[in-house]
Amino acid sequence: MTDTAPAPETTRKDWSTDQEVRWCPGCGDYGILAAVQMMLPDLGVRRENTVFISGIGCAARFPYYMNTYGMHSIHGRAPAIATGLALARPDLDVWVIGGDGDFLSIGGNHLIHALRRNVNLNLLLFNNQIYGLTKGQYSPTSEVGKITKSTPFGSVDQPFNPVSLALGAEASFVARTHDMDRKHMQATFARAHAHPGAALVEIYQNCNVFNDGAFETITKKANRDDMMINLTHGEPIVFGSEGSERGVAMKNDGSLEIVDATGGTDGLLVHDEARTDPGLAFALSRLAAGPSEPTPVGVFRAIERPVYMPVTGSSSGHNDLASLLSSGATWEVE
Amino acid sequence: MTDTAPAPETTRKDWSTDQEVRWCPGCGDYGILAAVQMMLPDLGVRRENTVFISGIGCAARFPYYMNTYGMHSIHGRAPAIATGLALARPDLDVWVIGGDGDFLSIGGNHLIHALRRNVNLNLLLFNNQIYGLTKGQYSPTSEVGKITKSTPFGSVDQPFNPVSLALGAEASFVARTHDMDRKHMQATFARAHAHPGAALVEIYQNCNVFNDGAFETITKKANRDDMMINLTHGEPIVFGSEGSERGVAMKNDGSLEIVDATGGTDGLLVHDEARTDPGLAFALSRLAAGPSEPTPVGVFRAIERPVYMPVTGSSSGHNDLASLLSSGATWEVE
Amino acid sequence: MEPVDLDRVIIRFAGDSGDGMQLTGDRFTSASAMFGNDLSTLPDFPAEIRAPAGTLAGVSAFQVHISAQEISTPGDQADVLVAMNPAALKSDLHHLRSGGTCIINSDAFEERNLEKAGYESNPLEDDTLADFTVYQVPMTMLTKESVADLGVKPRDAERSKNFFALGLLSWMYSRPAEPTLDWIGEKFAGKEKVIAANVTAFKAGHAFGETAELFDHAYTVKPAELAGGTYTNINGNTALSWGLIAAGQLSGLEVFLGGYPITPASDILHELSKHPQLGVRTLQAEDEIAGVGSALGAAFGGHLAVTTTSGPGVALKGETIGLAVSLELPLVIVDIQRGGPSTGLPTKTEASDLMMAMHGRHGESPMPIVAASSPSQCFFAAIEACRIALKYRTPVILLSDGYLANGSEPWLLPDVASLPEIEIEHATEFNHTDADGNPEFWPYLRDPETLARPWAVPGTPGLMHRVGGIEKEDGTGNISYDPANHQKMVQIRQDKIDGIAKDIPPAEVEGDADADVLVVGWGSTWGAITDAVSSVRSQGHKVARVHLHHLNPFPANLGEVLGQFDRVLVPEMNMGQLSRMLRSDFLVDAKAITKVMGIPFTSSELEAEIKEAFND
Amino acid sequence: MEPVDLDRVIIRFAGDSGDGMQLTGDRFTSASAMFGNDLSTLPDFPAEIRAPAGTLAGVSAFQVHISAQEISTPGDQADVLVAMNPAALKSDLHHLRSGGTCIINSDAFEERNLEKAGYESNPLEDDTLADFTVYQVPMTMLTKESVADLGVKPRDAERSKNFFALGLLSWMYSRPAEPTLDWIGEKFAGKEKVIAANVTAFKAGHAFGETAELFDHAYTVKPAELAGGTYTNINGNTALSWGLIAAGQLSGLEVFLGGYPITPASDILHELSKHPQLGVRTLQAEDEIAGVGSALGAAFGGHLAVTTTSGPGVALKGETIGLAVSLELPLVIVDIQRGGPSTGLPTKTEASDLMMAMHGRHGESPMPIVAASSPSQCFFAAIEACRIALKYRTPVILLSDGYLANGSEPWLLPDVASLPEIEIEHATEFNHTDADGNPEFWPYLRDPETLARPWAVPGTPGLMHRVGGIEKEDGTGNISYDPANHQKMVQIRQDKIDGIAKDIPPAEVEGDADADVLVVGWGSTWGAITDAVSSVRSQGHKVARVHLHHLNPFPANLGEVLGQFDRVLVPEMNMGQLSRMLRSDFLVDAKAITKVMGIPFTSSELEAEIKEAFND
Ligand SMILES: Cc1ncc(C[n+]2csc(CCOP(=O)(O)OP(=O)(O)O)c2C)c(N)n1
Ligand SMILES: Cc1ncc(C[n+]2csc(CCOP(=O)(O)OP(=O)(O)O)c2C)c(N)n1
Ligand code: SF4
Ligand code: SF4
Ligand SMILES: [Mg+2]
Ligand SMILES: [Mg+2]
Repeated sequence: MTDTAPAPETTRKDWSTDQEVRWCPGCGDYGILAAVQMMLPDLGVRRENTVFISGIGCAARFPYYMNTYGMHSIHGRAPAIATGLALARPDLDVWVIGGDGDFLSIGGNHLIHALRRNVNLNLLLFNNQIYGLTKGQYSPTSEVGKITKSTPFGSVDQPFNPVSLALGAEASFVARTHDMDRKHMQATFARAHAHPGAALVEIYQNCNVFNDGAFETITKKANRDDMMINLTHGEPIVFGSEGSERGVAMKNDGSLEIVDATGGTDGLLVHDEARTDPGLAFALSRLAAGPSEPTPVGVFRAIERPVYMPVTGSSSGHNDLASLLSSGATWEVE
Repeated sequence: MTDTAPAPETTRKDWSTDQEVRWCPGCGDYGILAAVQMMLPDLGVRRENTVFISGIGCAARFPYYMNTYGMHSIHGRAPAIATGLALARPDLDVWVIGGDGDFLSIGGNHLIHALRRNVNLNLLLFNNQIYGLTKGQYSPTSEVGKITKSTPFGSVDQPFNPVSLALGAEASFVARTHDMDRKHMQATFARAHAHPGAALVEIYQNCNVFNDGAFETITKKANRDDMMINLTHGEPIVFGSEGSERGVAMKNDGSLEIVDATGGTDGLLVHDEARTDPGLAFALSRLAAGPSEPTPVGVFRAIERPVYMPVTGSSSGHNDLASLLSSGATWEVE
Repeated sequence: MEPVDLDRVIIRFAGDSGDGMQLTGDRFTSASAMFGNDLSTLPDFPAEIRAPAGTLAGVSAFQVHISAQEISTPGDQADVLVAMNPAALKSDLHHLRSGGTCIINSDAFEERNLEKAGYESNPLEDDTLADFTVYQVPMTMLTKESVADLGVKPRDAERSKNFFALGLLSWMYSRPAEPTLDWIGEKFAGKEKVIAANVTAFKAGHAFGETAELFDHAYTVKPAELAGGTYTNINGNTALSWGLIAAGQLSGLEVFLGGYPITPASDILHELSKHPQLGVRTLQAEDEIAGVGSALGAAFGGHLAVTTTSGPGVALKGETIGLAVSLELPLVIVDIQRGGPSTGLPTKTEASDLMMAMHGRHGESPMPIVAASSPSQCFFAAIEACRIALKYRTPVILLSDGYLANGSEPWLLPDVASLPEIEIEHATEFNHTDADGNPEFWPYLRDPETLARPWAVPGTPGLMHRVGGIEKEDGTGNISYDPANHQKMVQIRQDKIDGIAKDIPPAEVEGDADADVLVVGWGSTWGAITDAVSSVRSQGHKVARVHLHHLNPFPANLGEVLGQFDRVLVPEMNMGQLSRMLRSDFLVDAKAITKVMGIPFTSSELEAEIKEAFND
Repeated sequence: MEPVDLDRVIIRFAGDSGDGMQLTGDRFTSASAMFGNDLSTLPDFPAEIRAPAGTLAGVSAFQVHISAQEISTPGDQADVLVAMNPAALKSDLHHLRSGGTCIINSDAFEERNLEKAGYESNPLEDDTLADFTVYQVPMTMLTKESVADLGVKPRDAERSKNFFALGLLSWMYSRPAEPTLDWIGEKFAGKEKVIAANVTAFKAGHAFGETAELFDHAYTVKPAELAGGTYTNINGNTALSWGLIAAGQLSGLEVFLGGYPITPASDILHELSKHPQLGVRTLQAEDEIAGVGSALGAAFGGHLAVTTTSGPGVALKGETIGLAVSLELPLVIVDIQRGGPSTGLPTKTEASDLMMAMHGRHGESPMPIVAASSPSQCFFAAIEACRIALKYRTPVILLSDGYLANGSEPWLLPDVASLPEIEIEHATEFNHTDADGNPEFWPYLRDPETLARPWAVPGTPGLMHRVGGIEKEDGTGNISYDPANHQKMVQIRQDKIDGIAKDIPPAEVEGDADADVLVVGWGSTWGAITDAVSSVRSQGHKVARVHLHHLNPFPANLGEVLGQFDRVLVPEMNMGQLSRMLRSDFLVDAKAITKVMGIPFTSSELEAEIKEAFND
């Protein structure tokens, strides 16, 4: 159905609509939008073969700004709707956009099933650890003790770690990035796009109105090198403001710790995003309890496994309607 | 509200209703029912303080057979309903019963949120890897390639590993047992009951009508010792028909493997269900890809973390209705 | 002795779930179909997968009505009851007409079974069966004996007793044996012992009828005079599945079914899953919301999208259906109704979801409703639902019910070439010019006739656009909070659905145009109403009837039709849902005749109710 | 100069979302309330959290009607429009009556802002405002000047301009200054600079009015003659929240709210979350289904269980509500209606969920519906919904809407001691004797009067029992597939709900008993109907009106009442949902007056429609 000739050259502008962008000034969503619009021209894909599907929330406004096909659906259901589209139309690039409420609260089940099935979707989770659109209730990723309109005495429940949850749900591709680093976002989104099957990218996103500075400890320019652990496949895991003075090592019991790496990378953990067993990626996801400690970003896991597709043909069965209708026992009346 | 005096002595009969049990003859559910009814007298709890809540499915018939309070609700929603009950009435013992479809397909979101929040519930997942009540469609735990009424050409999607999923969802207690070993079930259920917070027990359950023998490779008496790895807190992990000729060890890269242990337990992994970080439990959950390889059973993880309770009192705010009504700006009209 | 000729007979097979009664009934039906009778069937399963053997909860029954005339129901009461055990007798005896024949497997009437069935004394020995002609046949024993030489284990031997019963009934009603014998061979191919045992048991039953001096004579029911052509015996769920596939073929679209198993709708998912080579894709979704959601996604992608479920599933899909209303995308929601509320009576029939189909969403979200009226009519109802959805770009609810789903009747196969094409075009061109004279695409610029918006699917160059559930500006489809635009869009969506009335057949009055009483029906009551009305008319009363296949909008002439009659009766398997709609739309004093028992109306019940109206 | 005395005035504050218009309106309202006026307010937020500054999408407005008489609406058109920027003027000018006063922050009318608002020429310079009295005030500049000495940064200084506007309007309408000054001190406690800036700006605005020769004179609106007592200004969501808390206190039950945030209902969750010490527990659930599910669990546990949401949420809760119908447990479902279908107009009002409240579930699942009619009446409507739920052990739907939710009015605080207790007893005793003479508990043995079943909660010794969604045997509650039992239970559930008609006040006709036209209303149309009817009557026409707070069942005398009038008009913020119910229930030709624009009826619209009826 779609044109498979090489895509024409495009620029960011080609991927932008004329709709006024309606996020609060200063919202992290702007940076993510820019990153997506700037990355897509590099992928050599066609706008008409690209679809953005979202739920409801601030993040979910995203499709309106993309000059592609798009659907702003209902709260939580985007992964399910996108699943149907991706199964019906494997020729399309389907992106799914949602906030932490959209993907992890009301939409949690659709998300984990899309990951388990390995439907060919690129899922971008805008995690601002808050409900933005409904004006500031806590979300399933809000830290314990969060005081919001719906938790005036502080929340008491443990948040999800989206990377851990995705790995527990058999995700074949899981990554994390943040709204302050356009390059990193672009690279990460491009990886997600290249991955066959379901690719979940958690994006730390600042909501400057209802949860300002939630990720500042790690995303602020000055803190970044010390607080972000870039995962690079096949490389020892190092970080630090001087480049590599700290690293991640595995203890005897299999758990991970941050160690001094000024002496070199010997004994450091070498990242292997392609390891079949998700144990390593899971361990990495537990390294930081929240975005206030040194936190891994990049691709945690990227393995190949069969992409979910409904059966579209078989040698058995009936090939035309007439033979179907007469496939049971039939008899003739003169 | 409930009586807290010591519970009177009871027997299995006290916990049984007069309702005819309506599972297929030979169904694994019978064994689970017996185990529960035989365990409860040992717990020293009262029947009137005990509630069983289920969804819909064969497994979900369970409450009708328990002489306690009970609710046979609707498909997938039992964890949500039970959450409300447990929050309203922390004085009760609330058990939640569901099949793999009930808990992991339609009810997946409620389950992971109950685990994340750590609501005080005992959740028994009757995993028969099939939809029993609706007569044999595949479920989210069915193995790849499963031929059922709804997958006549074989299923193509990867199943959930319920233990991995629960760990990814921050579960504080996760265990596994099976319908062929009443003692093991009783011990495991009792542990779940003793755990404060959400306790998930996966029970391998045979559906002899639609998925007979799904767990036979590991649960058959003759195979059991070779195929089941009993997890015991603080002990090296060993198993085998001769008692301990095989064991589980950790490789350099943190992944687990099954090794020869005839030489002793040195170098074997010592099980630590209480480790704060869920990495070890997760690794154990990946040891077997399905119930056809040596499979860990017992308690994977049991850690203490705050049990979710809504705020029930505070020093601030209004203590009576009249003061609430006049808490805004008021004025008098003569 | 010559067999005695009958015009019609209703036979009910009842036994334990493990006794294979559905299969027995099915085979008897098939043989009768082949023989040329008109017929209608009604399976009656227990709610449990396998309730304990011998209990009332475990009784499984199958009723079949065979006739030398055209018939439309499986019959009110059985002429013959075959009872394989005490529980079957106890639970199903009330289905046997007074004076009817009861054929009993006497071997099963031993103490434990009697007790399980709750009999305090043996009904074969007291006056329980005084009103009936009773034949006690030691079927278990005779079956075992017959197969003794085959080396079949006694346990397995006993399993063949349903074939003994089938053989006996086949003799009694002069059914041809070959179709059944052939079928046994095919079905159990490779299991030679089983084939031998079943064939032997069947023949033994046949022979027993012929030789035992128990029965005076056999009967025949002549072939019916049916229109010429090829027939197949079909149940509603299969017909509905095939209708969906046919709609895909007729529209040239691929079919996408997103569904979640639920009784009594699951078989549609099963059937469609078998036919990828006919352009069908199925997804067993994680729940009903994902079922309809994935279908909506496929609709956006240009497929003929369907979701199949029963009442509890529709109750879950409301929000997503509302989105489909707002997006104006084609989508067919199939509701195989069952007993409610809540889990209700999941294996039983009811037609109590009509109001939900009309109103089960927030806001003003009108939607067409199509209802099927007989098992084979499900095929055409499915095509019609798809046609409306595709042509008007709207979700459509298709209502069937548990009775239609599992009931069967002979179906004269339509000539596939004669089925009308469903013309559907995906948009490929710009449809508007902007202020600067540049061509552009407006996703909500409508066809002035149908008010349908263009369906531009992803992959189409140039027509990129965004849709969403927030109110849209007329034409452009951009988000609009303008009050007047909202009023306009609400009105347009209503007008679009109302306008479908021009595109559906007018309500057709059958019976006496000058009647005092009009019976208005919908759904599976068609058969019972047909019988009841013809019976009342044959008794000299003037009665007319209208059967509705379109419930929203109603046929354009319905108001006028209703106005022509003094009394309007509305038999419904609910508490009066259609009558409520007729009353509010047309201010006619429509009287509901209600039945909410998990079982269909019998013709005689309706006959009595209609006659009552003449006495009022 | 003496202020001129007015009977009433309607003021509309409009500005950018960042300009603090809600706060300004709120303070003006409070001061007026303190002063003793009757009043009614209508906030009008943008859909976006913070749309780009200066755009039309970002305009936030607040309308307040203050009066020396009793009033019932925020007024049709404003007498005064305060426009803080061009976008506000552009989007809200149509709310100003011809001849009205327009007070403009002229500093904001520079090129960029004009462009953002889509003005091609400056409306202050062309004839856009020809029909109005215009005051151009350089508010930004004056505010900055006034606070210059305080050492406030220019940016922050500018933020105080809404207090300048408030000061100016306070002078114009002779509002007391103290409540506002006190409030500033409290609100910004600890931020001394902010307090100083706001106070200074307020005073500057006040002084500007007094000294600038711009304004001829100020006005007063005298206090209204209201019943004596303590008043507070309350919006519907707060009143509803307090009503739920009150019902908990009156019944002696703890309140459990399971909900999921959604506009415009979230504030109820927020409010209830603040009051654990009043026996309220709240759970922000993972979705709406878990919201109602958890509430149902709490109801089983003996709590007063509530779930709060808007239309999309109710559409999701249908299946669980159906379970509650089957379990016969008390449960209050609060639907704060908003514009639909689908996401619709989430921040706008509508009353289009009535049909869903009636029918949004599968099967026959009747449920009581209570509807609130004014912001303060939400308090009593909530208590009434809880009373019915608790007494009859049934889920109840309580309908409010976006207009009631956010609109406010003065409320004469009820004497808490005089609120009637809600008597409720949990079962503690056996209620039946088995065949052997042993006492036992039957969970479905009903109170013969109310048909309510006993509510035995876990923890009660001896009364252990199981409930479920499968059809139950009358009395024992055991699973039953018996056809006759199902019919009986369906009938009982219907009778129970219908019987509530005996327990609610009869419909009260206000106005002319011998009128030709009866106006039947429900919900938030109460105010506009009140005004319109009284206006039409004052013009010499005979009109009567009935306002329904109970929509299922209807008051017992409603049919009789409707029968007394020739014409029945039903104004509704939907396409005619109540009128549909009246037509089918009573076969009266009720005519809907519909408005689906996301905004309430104005009295003058209704007045015109009612007068129209006299011309027909
Ligand atoms: C069915 C339904 N429930 C609730 C809502 C209200 N709602 C809209 S967005 C939202 C959550 C927003 O949070 P998130 O998904 O994190 O997105 P963000 O606004 O933070 O980007 C909620 C609760 C809705 N629109 N529909
Ligand atoms: C809302 C809803 N959807 C679907 C169904 C039909 N249904 C009943 S049980 C079931 C699944 C049963 O599988 P499982 O949960 O694994 O339980 P099992 O029968 O295997 O014990 C389904 C799909 C239903 N009752 N309600
Ligand atoms: S509320 Fe927060 S997330 Fe939403 S647009 Fe504003 S800053 Fe962004
Ligand atoms: S169908 Fe399977 S799970 Fe259900 S009762 Fe029968 S054997 Fe057990
Ligand atoms: Mg968020
Ligand atoms: Mg199962």
